[in-house]
Amino acid sequence: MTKHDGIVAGWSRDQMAARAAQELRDGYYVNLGIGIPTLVANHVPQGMTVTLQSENGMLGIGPFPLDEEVDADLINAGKQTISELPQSSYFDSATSFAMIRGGKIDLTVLGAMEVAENGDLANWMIPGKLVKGMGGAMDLVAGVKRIIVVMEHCAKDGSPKFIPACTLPLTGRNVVDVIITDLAVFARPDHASPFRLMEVAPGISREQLRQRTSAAYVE
Amino acid sequence: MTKHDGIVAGWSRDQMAARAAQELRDGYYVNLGIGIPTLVANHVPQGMTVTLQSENGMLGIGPFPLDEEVDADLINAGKQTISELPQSSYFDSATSFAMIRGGKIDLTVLGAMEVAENGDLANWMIPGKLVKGMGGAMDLVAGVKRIIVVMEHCAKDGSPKFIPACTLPLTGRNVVDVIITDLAVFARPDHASPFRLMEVAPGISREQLRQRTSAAYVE
Amino acid sequence: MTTKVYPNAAAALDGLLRDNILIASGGFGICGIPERLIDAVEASGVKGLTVASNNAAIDNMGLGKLLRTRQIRKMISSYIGGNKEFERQYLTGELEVEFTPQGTLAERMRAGGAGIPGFYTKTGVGTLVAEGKPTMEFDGEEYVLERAIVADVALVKAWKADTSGNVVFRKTARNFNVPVATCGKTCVVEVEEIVEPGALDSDAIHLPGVYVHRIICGAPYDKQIEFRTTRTTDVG
Amino acid sequence: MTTKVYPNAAAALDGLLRDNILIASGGFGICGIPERLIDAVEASGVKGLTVASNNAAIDNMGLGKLLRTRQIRKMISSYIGGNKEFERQYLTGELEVEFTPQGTLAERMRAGGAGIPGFYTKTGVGTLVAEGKPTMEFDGEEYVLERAIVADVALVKAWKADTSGNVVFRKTARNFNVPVATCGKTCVVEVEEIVEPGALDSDAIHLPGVYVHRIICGAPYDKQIEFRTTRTTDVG
Repeated sequence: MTKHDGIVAGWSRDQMAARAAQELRDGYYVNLGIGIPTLVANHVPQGMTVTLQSENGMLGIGPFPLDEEVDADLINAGKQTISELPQSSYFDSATSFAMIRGGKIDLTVLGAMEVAENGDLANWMIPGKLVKGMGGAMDLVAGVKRIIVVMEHCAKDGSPKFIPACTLPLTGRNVVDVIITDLAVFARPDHASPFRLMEVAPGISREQLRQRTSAAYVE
Repeated sequence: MTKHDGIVAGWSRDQMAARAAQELRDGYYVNLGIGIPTLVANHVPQGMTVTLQSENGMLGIGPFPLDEEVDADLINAGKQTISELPQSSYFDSATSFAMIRGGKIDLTVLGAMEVAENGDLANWMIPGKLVKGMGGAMDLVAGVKRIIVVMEHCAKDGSPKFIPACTLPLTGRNVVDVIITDLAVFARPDHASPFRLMEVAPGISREQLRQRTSAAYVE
Repeated sequence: MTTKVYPNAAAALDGLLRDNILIASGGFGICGIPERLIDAVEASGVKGLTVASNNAAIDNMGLGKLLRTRQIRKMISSYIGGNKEFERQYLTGELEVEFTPQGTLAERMRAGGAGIPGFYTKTGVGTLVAEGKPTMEFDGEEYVLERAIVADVALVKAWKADTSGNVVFRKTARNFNVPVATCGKTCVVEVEEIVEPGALDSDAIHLPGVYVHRIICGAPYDKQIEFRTTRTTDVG
Repeated sequence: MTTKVYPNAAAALDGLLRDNILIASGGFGICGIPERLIDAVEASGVKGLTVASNNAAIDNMGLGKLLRTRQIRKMISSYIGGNKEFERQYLTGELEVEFTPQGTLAERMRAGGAGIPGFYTKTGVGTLVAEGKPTMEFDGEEYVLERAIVADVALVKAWKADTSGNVVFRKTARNFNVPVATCGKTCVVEVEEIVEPGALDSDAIHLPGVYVHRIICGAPYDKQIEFRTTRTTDVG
């Protein structure tokens, strides 16, 4: 939920995560990025088995540990302490990314700075200003079967983030399948198709959405 | 020990293996081929630690098992039952050859059909006649630091096997460091140098050796 | 979750087998071979198979059976020694064989599972194996480009699996089974024992569940030995 | 055999460190970092280092210390977030950074240890990471050639080692330590406990002894946590 030109409307971070969770299917192996994507784990539908992969070398991420369970050797890719499950397994980083690059992970949810109407994604640096590095994001968007981006619809200065062409260095070229923002959901069936508007958040009109989006999309 | 034009002389298979064992050094990781090379394990000098690698996925090969220890899940690359040692470890074939190709193995001892004076090796097929396949030999000669060939000096028809140029399909190009036959030992310090005659078996004259060798070598 | 555990080999292969597909199979000699699954492939009658496997067991065992029945059109292997029928079919031209050095074969499978379509290796440079393949020089040395293998179906023999698909192997029976498993679009594993999640050490899983789609328990096994070699006394 | 076990980190690095060498270091964040060995690198005073490591721990911990002392000329990393000094030195141009996607970095190290000088990957195609690198098309898709990393010295943190060099890791502290170890011309490992051969399960060795040249016991460890996140109640 963000303030847009004085209008407070749209989905909260948690609602965005819940919407992303609707993309999950039973039996999926899933990698969740840092931030809002991490919250998706809280919204896995009852009765559905989803196995979370952490690119630092774990399958089967459990919930945050109880205080007495905290283990410095057991963290997720966001460096947060986590717990294990009976089905958990550990492996090294080369194996972890062999899995990711090899297409064994069904779905990933990532944050973004910019998404272009052709599916390009930028989320790792602003030249000269902010450089965190791509971490595992470039591997994830190259290898995972389905790429879900969850982001605020507009930047802090109000400028659109779903745009005709990325202005920032890319994380991946033509990789995004679904865009979930606080205002809307866009998706496309394949990487040759344009994005289509799938949902608009309550309290937002299609016209308001168009004003806040510079990318072309099918309505 | 083979019969050459009516002369019985030279080293036995076991003596050849013993000579090959002189190339071992303390702490070496070694891969031994099938046949005479396997016998090298019996000649590791007392007090020297040599760890044997089996390319089907084991480091630390022990001796043949006692009858009651035989385990179908524990074989060497020659498909013989073996035993394990306290320091043994098991791994998959991709890891095993990562080790081999990556230059982690210090020395390998292999059989040969032909060795050329430039270090080429042929030991995997006779077109149209005999085809066993290269198994791991091409990987071993490409990756292991030092390549020792142990072979009869002449073929069954008396023709030389250390020759000017290989006539059979190659296993590796310019790869052999040391040649140990029943009649002599040849070695070279690097892959740009010619082979030099290092030793002649008892009862064999240098002249007799030259007659049975078509390759050029330094005396 | 839909279970990964199937009642038998035929059920586990249901819907996966078609003529002319590429199957990758684990095992080295007759050690760690997916015999139940291979029997089910034989029973299915599929033909024209390409099989990537280091060797083809021995005559009339494991893949040797599929050679006998002529269900295999092409083998991708490093070694045919020890299987007379394999050698015979190759020498008479009845069977196509893509000879691949053992380490290159293992790495091609690993690459197939790791999203790496090709890699450079020194193995085979200057030999028949490199003919027709692109080469590249790195730091003054020549390397040959080898392509990944991605199999339609991977057949694996393991020791134990938990119901989530985590798998462990025993001693040298691990061999090609791991790279084979990873390169399969669908991976079917036969094991000696199926256990509950948590029964296997999470730090010691050889093949994480993500790679394993279907599991059967193939026990009891009567494991054969190709060359039984023993010693009679303790080593001094 | 000459022992692989050394009394301390300085002794284990003796003769290995020189200015301008390439060091590969394990660890992810501050989890599984070879802190004793890094301290010894700091104490040695070597300069102009290139360090391949996923990140550089946090400010003034692990590799963060070597950034502080300006012993590092260049990092090969995927992530500098979380370490202000790392980011500062990069943005001011004091430090060179070869940004490498995390999976590409891990694979470049594995390749370096596996005798594979280069491999193709889809990761980074069409981005800054692929600029200036050869590309090749496989089955209609574009891939970029990535080069192996071979380190002069590999620094590894593990859980236990036996005296023959077999090593095991614990949970997610394994991370980059395995590929790092394999890519080192010399690999030095610090562990929490050194045991006799036979004490570790031969089927569960993460890093076989052939990869490990020198070992120290670095205990006791006071492991730090970057983000301590907990829940208060049992998950229902």
